[in-house]
Amino acid sequence: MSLLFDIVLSLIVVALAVRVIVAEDGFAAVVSFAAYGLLVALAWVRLYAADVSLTEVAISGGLAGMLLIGAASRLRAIDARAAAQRSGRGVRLFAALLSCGVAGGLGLAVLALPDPAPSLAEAAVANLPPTGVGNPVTAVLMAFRATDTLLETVVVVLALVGVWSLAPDRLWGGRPGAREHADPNGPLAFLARVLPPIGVVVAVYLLWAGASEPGGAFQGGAILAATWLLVIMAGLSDAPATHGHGLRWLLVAGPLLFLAVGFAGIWLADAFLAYPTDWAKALIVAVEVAKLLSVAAALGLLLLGPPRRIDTP
Amino acid sequence: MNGFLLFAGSLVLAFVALGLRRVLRGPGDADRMMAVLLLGSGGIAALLLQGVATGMPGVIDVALSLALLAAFASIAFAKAAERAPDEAPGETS
Amino acid sequence: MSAVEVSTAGGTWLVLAILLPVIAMLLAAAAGGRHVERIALATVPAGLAVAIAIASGVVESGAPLVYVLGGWSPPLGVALRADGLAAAMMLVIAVVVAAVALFARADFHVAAGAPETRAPDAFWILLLSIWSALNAVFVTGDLFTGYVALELLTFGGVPLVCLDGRAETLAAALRYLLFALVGSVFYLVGCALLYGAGGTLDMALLAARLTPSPTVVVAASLMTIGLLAKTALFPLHLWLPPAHAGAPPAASAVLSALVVKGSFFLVVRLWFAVMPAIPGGAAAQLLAALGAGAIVVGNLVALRQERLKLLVAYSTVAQIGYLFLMFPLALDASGRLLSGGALAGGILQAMAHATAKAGMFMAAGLMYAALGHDRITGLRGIARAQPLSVLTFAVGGLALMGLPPSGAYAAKELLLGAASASGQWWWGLVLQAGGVLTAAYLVLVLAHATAAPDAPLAPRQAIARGRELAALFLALTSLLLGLGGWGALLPIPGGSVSPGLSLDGLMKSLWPLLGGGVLALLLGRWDERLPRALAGAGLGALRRAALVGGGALVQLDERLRRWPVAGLSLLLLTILFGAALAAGGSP
Amino acid sequence: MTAAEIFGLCGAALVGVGVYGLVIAPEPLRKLLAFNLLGGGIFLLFGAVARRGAGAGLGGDPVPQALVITGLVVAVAATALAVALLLRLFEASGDVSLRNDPPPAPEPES
Amino acid sequence: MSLLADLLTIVGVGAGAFFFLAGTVGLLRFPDTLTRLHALTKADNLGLGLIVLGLLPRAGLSGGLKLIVIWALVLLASSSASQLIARVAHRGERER
Repeated sequence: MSLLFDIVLSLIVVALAVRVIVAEDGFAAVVSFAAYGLLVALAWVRLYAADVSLTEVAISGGLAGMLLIGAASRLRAIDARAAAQRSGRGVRLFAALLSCGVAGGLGLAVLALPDPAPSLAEAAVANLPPTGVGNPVTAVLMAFRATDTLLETVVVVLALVGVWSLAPDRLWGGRPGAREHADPNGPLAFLARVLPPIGVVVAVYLLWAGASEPGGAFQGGAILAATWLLVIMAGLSDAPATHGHGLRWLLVAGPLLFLAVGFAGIWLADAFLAYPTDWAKALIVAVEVAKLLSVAAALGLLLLGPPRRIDTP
Repeated sequence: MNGFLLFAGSLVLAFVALGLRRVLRGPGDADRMMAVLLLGSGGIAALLLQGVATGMPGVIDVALSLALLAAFASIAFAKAAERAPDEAPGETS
Repeated sequence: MSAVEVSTAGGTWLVLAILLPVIAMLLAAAAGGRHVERIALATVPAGLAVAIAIASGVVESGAPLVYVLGGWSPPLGVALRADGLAAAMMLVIAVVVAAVALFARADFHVAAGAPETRAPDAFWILLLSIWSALNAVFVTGDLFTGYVALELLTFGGVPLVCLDGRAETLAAALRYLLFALVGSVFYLVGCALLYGAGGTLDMALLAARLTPSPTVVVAASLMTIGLLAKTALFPLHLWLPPAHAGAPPAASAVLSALVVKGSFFLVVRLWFAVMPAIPGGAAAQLLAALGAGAIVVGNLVALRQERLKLLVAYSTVAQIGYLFLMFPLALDASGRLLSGGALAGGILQAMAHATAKAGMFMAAGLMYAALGHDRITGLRGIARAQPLSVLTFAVGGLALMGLPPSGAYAAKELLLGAASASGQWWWGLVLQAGGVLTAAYLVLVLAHATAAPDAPLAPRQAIARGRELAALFLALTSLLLGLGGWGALLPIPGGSVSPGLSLDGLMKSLWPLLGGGVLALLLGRWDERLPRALAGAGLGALRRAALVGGGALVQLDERLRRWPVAGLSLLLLTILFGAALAAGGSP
Repeated sequence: MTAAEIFGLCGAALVGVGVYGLVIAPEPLRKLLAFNLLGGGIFLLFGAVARRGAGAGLGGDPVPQALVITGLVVAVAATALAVALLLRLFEASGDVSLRNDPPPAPEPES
Repeated sequence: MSLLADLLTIVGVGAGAFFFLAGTVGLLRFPDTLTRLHALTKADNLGLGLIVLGLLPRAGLSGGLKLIVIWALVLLASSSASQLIARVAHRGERER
């Protein structure tokens, strides 16, 4: 029964993916992609990866969906022109053949994976106690492979610097996005008043739950970012000016605190990014809180794009 | 009973997946967005049924996040649609 | 499970090598304004010191430095390891970053009291992030950490391409980003499969655990091709020429000298450290064949360019090809290390290119700044106006060509030795031809630059002497690199390579200049006088024939650089590599 | 057949669809979607590997699951950078075609 | 008691699934955008509500609370989203 469910789900996912590529209409492609993301989140649940499913929903479904839908509407004008440059039938056929070859090879590789599968599940569970957290995925992210997570938060900040650097010179330091003129009585403003408190509660809940159950700073941060964007889109609050010092320190606070805790570990626990056993959970939660705020700010600003206007005094 | 819940979840998912044909047909962008809206609630229903049936931790939280973010795609769509006509290329270059 | 790995003395330097630039970058991003440049410049000597400390640590202990992050040893945790290869690369990268920083001060300086501006802010932050990412690539012992570092490198490199915001550079940056992203995810697939096969992503543990299987073959071919796409090895170089030629000079130097070395180094790690048990004989030949293609097409197309920066960019395409000649020379048919000398030669080549090419891009940028253009046929008189820049270009070119005692000379000797030892004379031939081809564009540029101007040249802009010296310093470093010996860090048979500073050696290496001169005459762009002179000497037909051939190559290059064609090449190569690896597996 | 195999094959198929789109789609935004499909397929491969490694009372190996979370964040950052670049290019030139090579970086007017 | 709870689950979940079917049929069959939108939001709100109702007896106290919050959120989201979509559709028709 459940295998049938998995097979049907996989087929729908692949069919949607094909449609994303072959749809004539660019907007239909983006919408199909959003639907695809939703179903992939279900697939993650079926793979016993609720943490990943949460991330997929929050980041890919929520943020990337908003981003791509916005971009598709703005690029509509040139869509038809670009589509006219479609490759010839021969090229497409050849490409399809090669893609099938690559996919086939990968399929073969999946089926040829060794049995019994090597796994670090036991090692992760065995080493869980000194980290003080109960969720093994959080332990991997914050302790066993904390370096990756640290570098990843830096990647997000760097991507934001990259996006900002696309602004024309005279707009550097200005506010991103268009100024929103929203109808204060419209449905959007209503949502933007009701949802944020709930969004904040859910984000904090996910962060708190992340220590023992699925959840964590990235998932919470993405939800916080989405909530913030809602308030901005409804015109209830303007996007921040990107030269603000408070904003910039907020952006780097998460990675900097992470680094500070990491270096403190050299003295307190004999290794960079090691936690003293008694303090492990408290430190991890503290870093997660700072990361939540930084990630939320960075993701929100990434979606808002480069600065587009300067305040005229 | 759990088997029934899982079955019902599959059924709901299959129904709303059929609705995705609207994405293909359109005709308007609004029709396409609706199909995703329906898929969103259907997905939430399927997740709830899964979560209660299997008791896997976190599944209900996934549904909760999904419910919170369900409206966001539509909001982005509406915003983009109201902005699209008055923005021309070359504006800020 | 293997024995628990422990950190060695001095391992903390490895953490600093990665994180010092990260801390600086975060502080700079937060502080903004004038502080950005100051923080970056303060980080340079510190980072240089860390690189020296690591190199001396490796030399002293005679073994890799190891740091186990968080005390969690692999397979669960991540270990940093710096062997001689990593230490040597880090040293050279630090030197290049230092010179680029000195050079870039003029372009990206924020005066006291001036408001914060876009390009300087972005440039220094991106430079720091690239430095950190490269060090992470060099010292990581973990494939996935390598992936995150590669992405850091990409996100640092792409905005550099379009720092000046013109539409053409934006398009170049977008192509670069999309192609680089494809490269990263191909690498990531391999990570997933190797974890499935070996239960860890630690390079050393994987090397012990992996056995030839379809999973490993597919993973290896996808990862290799993904990294090749990021390195821009021919024919996957569609993004490189416009991206490297369009960026500001300091950025071009960083992109060309540094950024492509990151993915190259991961290929080296993958083939030499992760898959020693995977028979890659045929695949290694294929890699080197692509390299040979890069050398021929890159160099000859470089000769046909109208603009100096594009010429230098195409010469990078060719130089990337050289880096891949070492694979069949260093590996035996069963995929194990056959010749440490060839491996050392490949790494030395990368170091030589990093220094020389950064210097050449900076020199080209200075000529551009003085002339207001960089048309090669319009370079007359620049040697008189800016002798140091032209000298830098010449020294860099000679160093790349393999004049003793340059790093490229040492690399060539090592590779030639390995080629004759393993009886693969054809790669020796390619190496020799490469020297001639490199000489050709050098002669072309120098002939134009040293020609007497029709009217005295009035530079549009005074060039600070310090900038010229920074560029010259890098070119000279490349030229003198062979004196370093390097036996303490690189696996050179006999301990060190002779610098080749005999009259005989010098004479021998001047032959390519002659051949290059002929090629430049036949294929280069000249104003009207030369073709007429050639026709007078009865060589007009020869030049016409050469031009037809050159034109065909330019056409070929243009075709290959179109998106669908490059994409198809990517897929085709993936399948070919898979087939070659699979064929190697079944005796 | 197991769930891990099914979703692993699904991931492989998504990779195939993604690379096809990347090669063929003329619109850059579509290429970006294709890149995301490709990435999604790879993450599912990780998921399949994780599910195969279930043990110690866990439904899946937590290490590859954590890697996917890292990968998803990196992918969304990449997507945001690409979209920003795309929109900026659109504003600057009114066209975003990447099919033919633009004449590389002509000189700015002097 | 448990029989009663099971019965509630079966009826609630079954009816909920039916309403999802109805919503899909409406989305595919109804003639124009606005009627489709109406049919759809009614059906999926009701469908999800009935499923939540059916699951309540099996979810425990805090779980049940979460279920109700989820339903409320979906109600809120879908009503606002459908209003927004309706505006776009309306404007699109005027322009045509």
